[in-house]
Amino acid sequence: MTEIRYLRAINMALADAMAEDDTVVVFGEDVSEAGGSFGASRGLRDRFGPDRIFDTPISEAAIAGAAVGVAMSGLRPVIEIMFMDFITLTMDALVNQAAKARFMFGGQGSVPMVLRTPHGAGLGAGPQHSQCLEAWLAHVPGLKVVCPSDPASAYGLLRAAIRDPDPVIMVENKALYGMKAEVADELPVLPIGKAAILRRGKEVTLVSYGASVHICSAAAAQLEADGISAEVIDLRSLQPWDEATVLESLSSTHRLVVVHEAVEAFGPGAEIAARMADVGFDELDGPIVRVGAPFMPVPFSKALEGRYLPDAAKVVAAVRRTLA
Amino acid sequence: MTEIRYLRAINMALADAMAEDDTVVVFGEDVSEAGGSFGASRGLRDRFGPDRIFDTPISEAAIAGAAVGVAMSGLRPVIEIMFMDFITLTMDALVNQAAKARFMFGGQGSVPMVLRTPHGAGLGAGPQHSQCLEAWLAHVPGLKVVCPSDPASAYGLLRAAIRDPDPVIMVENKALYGMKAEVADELPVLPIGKAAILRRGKEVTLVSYGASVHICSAAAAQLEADGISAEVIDLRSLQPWDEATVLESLSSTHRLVVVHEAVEAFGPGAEIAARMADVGFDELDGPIVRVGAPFMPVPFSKALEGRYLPDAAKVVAAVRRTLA
Amino acid sequence: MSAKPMNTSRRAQAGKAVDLPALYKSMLLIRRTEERLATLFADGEVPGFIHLSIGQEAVSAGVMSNLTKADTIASTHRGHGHALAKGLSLEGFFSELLARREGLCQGRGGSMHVADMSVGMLGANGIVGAGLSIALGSALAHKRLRPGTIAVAFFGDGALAEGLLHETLNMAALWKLPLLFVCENNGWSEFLPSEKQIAFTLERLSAAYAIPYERVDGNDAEAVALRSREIIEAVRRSGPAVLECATVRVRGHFEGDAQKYRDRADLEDVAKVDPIMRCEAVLKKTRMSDEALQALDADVRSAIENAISVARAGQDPDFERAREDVYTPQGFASP
Amino acid sequence: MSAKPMNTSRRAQAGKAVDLPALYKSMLLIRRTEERLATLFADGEVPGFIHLSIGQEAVSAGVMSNLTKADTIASTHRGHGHALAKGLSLEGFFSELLARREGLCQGRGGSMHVADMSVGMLGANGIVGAGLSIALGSALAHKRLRPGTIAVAFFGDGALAEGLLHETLNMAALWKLPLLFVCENNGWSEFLPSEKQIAFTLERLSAAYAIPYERVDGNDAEAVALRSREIIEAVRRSGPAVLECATVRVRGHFEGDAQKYRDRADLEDVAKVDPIMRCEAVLKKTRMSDEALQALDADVRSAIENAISVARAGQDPDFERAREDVYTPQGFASP
Ligand SMILES: Cc1ncc(C[n+]2csc(CCOP(=O)(O)OP(=O)(O)O)c2C)c(N)n1
Ligand SMILES: Cc1ncc(C[n+]2csc(CCOP(=O)(O)OP(=O)(O)O)c2C)c(N)n1
Ligand SMILES: [Mg+2]
Ligand SMILES: [Mg+2]
Repeated sequence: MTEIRYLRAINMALADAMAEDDTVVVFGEDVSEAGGSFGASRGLRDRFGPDRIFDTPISEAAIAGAAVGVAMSGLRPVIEIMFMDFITLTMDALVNQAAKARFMFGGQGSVPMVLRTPHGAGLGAGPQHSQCLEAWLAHVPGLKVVCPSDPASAYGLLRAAIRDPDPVIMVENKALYGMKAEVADELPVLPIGKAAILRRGKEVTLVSYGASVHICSAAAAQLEADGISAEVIDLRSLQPWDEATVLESLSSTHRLVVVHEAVEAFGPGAEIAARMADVGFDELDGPIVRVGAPFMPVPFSKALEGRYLPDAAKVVAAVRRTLA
Repeated sequence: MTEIRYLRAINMALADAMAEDDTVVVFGEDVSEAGGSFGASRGLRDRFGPDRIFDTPISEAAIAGAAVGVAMSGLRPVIEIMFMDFITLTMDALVNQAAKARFMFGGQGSVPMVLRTPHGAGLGAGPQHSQCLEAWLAHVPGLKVVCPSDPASAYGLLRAAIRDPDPVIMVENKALYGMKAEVADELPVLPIGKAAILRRGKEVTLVSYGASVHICSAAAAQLEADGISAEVIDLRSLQPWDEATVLESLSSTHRLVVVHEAVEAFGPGAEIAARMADVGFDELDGPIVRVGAPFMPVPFSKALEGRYLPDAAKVVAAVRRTLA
Repeated sequence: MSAKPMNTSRRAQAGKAVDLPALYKSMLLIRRTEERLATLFADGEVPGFIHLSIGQEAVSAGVMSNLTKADTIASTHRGHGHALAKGLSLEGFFSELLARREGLCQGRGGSMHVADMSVGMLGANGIVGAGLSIALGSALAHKRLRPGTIAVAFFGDGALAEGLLHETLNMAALWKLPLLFVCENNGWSEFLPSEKQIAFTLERLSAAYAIPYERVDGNDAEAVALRSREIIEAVRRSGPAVLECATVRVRGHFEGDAQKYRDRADLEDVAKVDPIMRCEAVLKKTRMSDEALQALDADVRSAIENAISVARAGQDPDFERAREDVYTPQGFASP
Repeated sequence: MSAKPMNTSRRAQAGKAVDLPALYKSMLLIRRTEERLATLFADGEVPGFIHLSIGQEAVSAGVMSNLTKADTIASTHRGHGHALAKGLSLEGFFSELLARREGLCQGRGGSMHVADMSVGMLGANGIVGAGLSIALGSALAHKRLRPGTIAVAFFGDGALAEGLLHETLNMAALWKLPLLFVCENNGWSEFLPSEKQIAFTLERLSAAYAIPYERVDGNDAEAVALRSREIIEAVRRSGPAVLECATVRVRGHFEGDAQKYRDRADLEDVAKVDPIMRCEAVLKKTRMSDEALQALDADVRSAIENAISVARAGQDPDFERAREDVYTPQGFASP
């Protein structure tokens, strides 16, 4: 066992993928000489050279569009979009090109590209540098979306994303970059679409992904002190998401709370709740409660941001509501 | 009463809004000389002149971005994006600029812009000219989204959208453009956020919007023949949507089916279902069933497209499932 | 071949003569295919909407005469000519446009999405300008994996207004990518002359990035073939170039467009610059007999009719198969 | 004023002398404000991240000296200078950066979103390039509603790579909009010199659209003021223009950036071109006494300290109010 940070796990995954497969190339703004604006690709240029990892101009639309062409022509690009807020500029390449190419060309090939991007608030970065927009991508047939919650899953999912033959978006909560955790010496590649049960519990299932997983764990600990036993599921992947695991858990707890940092309305949790209100309806003994961001842009002020973000108290309140 | 087509209702709304308020300007690709690629703005150039309605280059990002600046500087722009699939190119202007301006500038002003765009399949237009992407926009605090189902609501909602001080996206199902209906001689402006109950029923509530409303009505007629009484709600607005009306209906029918043409997974119906699985949980006597497009790009072949699209049979099956 | 002395000298420069009969045949295949598509469309056999490139065949034939299979192209909504000249199977093509399971895209894409990765045709595209960055990426991959191979981005004069053009020109120049930008300037962008939309010239725009630029008569197949040959050789060696082909859109923006917005005179003039008639005149003067030309036409027509028969005999695509094929079957790479 | 003969002759052309003391004061206000922000940031009083424009003040002061309140500007992530020179209230500004309810944006936007519609400042912007099309739209509205009024789009050299630049240059040229493009070329785009990102020159790019282009020493406030005066007059009359201001980013990309990627020599040179020191030298030579200069500095400093005190005394924003203010209170226009 060794202790590593989330950001370091991403760095290792990139390095290991590049070492394993020399068709893997990395590009984006400031990823090469500077090693990434958050430092995810530090050292890779020295090790793999500027042909394998290179800096681009500030041209997000063309970066993503180029990744599609690169992937169609024999390389496996990993691109970085500096803040998830900027995927607004890449939507055409992702949605109309990458996501549809395999299907609309009759299965002639695929687009093995990865787009990494950080989401999430908490740093006072304001309305255009904090958004969680993964619901958009999960709604698009042809894309896969993963969102790791800790160093081991960051490593394992990024490796899987790079090996995957289809376009994968990996969303990283920037508040997690500094998170440290003990990990195995040999980190496994993790399957896309498989959730992890972080904590067993009997009375309520807490489903979340990314940074919100830790909020759920904290809430579960608080609830335990009050004699309420909560199961915590880390989805890890949003598209596809692990419906079977959630349903199985619901079948034993009969209560469901879905938690994420994205805006609640029309957010990713709506799908999970809606699915369980259908296929899991007979198991439900209480309302499905969602905890997500309120319907407002991410505010700059810490005082507002603190109220804006989901936290353990909100999750506890949601649990109490569904148990009431 | 007169009979008009959906497209003509839009044309009338544009004309009446331009006549009422000379700060209303219309721009977009082929909207002026050609009168719109579907003909929505026919005749407006002759009547209002090229200063009020003008053609733009194929520059969707700048069209939407310009609309934000235009709206901040005293005019009320109505822009057209030729197919909803192309809003991929306008997302930054919509999401990071228009939607947030009022909030992030501390309520100093607002961005009274309207974006009109057609969605929907059925014309064999293929994967990049048929998508229903309204779920993305409904997830964005600061935007409003309307989606009229008939000539009267097309007129009434577009008038409301143009008068609205905040950015509104009006999504028009292109399969409806030719639809004719009797309307009042004086067409009213309709409130954004208010649903219409199209048919009263007792055993199940069918919620939808846009073209799918007609599928629900057809399904309700079929169900009636089988002795099942369905209530049909036309949401008209997706953001905000009329939660109170849906909840009230659910409180009398106790069963809910949500129908739309957008992809089911992470689609707009997920929010409606999720909300009702929370605030309406105690009213539910059966699973909430959604009928939406399957998780695949819109296929070109009519044989595939026919299977792809929601239809009355699927709605009937969904109703039977929730009543089972 | 050509009566024009300029071309003769250029041909001399380029070293090798242009295979004019081959160009002619390539153009004829596109023309006859699209003429048939027009009738099939009118008869309701082709669903969706289609954009014909009648009148613009010389660009496809000329440019593609200098590409190999390894070279890639990214095309547009008006992509039939690009596709056929790049070597797509005619049966696969018609089967696709008739929405058959046997189509190149299994009936899922149609006219606006015909593609054949095996011949380097990365797809027609329904999004104006989108092919530019796909070609950019393809050129990037070529540079790393297959030096000497190039990518070609086709785009219309309307697409000149898209921001992606600027981004890709900049990146292509910055990285000296083997990327040829081919603008098919037919003067129209849907229903509006593009001069009402474009305030710059592509020549001056290219100059900004110091990307070599050439303009060629896009209705002269031989000229396109010759000029693009030199340019493509340079692109293979040293980086991007822009080729602007002046051409003419004969039919409406899409089939069914009555072109009421267009001067009758403009439309009548069109016949005069027809690339196929021009080429035929040269061929007649120099080497091909009327019989040979007729035989060629007959060949082309029968290949097309054959392809149409095959397409008509094809089946509707299978829904479940389509639904499963959104992702690569093997799915994720599990550990 | 300036020792440079070129400027003298230009001043003569322009007809009216530049108010150098006013320019100086405007620059000093920006400089001292940002110096204080740097310490406040280091002390943890300013949340989020901030991008300082120290070294670039002459651009803001010079351009804004020729604008009226009705003229609008769209700014960037590095927008403090633009904001202050355009006339934002200092108290409102500091209150915003300290995330107070009393801030110009009620503490919801912060450094990257300072705005004041009442003085035509349409907002700093966190999205590189986004201000370009907002300014385009504003210019369009001016042309219809307020002839003679202009919009100015500020953008950095890194933003040159965004496609939006091309789209807005084209539309501005096409419609002859009263839009001035001001590129603040500080040589850097985050941690990479922009010459590694930009393969073109803005001069040649502007030429493509036939948009008048001028380059000016962006660290010479008088030169910026004089050149932009003429240009702005032309923009008011006849349409878009591009002004490129060569300048220097003294501090890191954001506060906290140690600039390890940057040559020490480069950083040391910076002092030599400091716009404020240059302006001060001229002022000293011509008309202002040391005492007057010191008094000015003291004034500016005390205004800033006062604004900081006000900001510090401010309150946290109210959450419920913020949440309600996503939409305009009156809501939809009901019938
Ligand atoms: C991004 C985008 N915007 C608009 C359209 C609609 N559209 C299709 S073709 C076309 C005109 C294109 O003109 P040009 O590039 O000159 O090609 P041409 O049709 O002349 O071959 C437009 C506006 C589109 N398909 N994609
Ligand atoms: C669309 C977008 N892409 C990337 C970024 C991240 N970013 C912020 S500033 C910057 C560099 C901008 O350089 P330049 O335009 O020269 O402005 P300067 O910082 O030099 O003032 C980058 C890449 C962003 N904010 N928006
Ligand atoms: Mg054209
Ligand atoms: Mg810069």
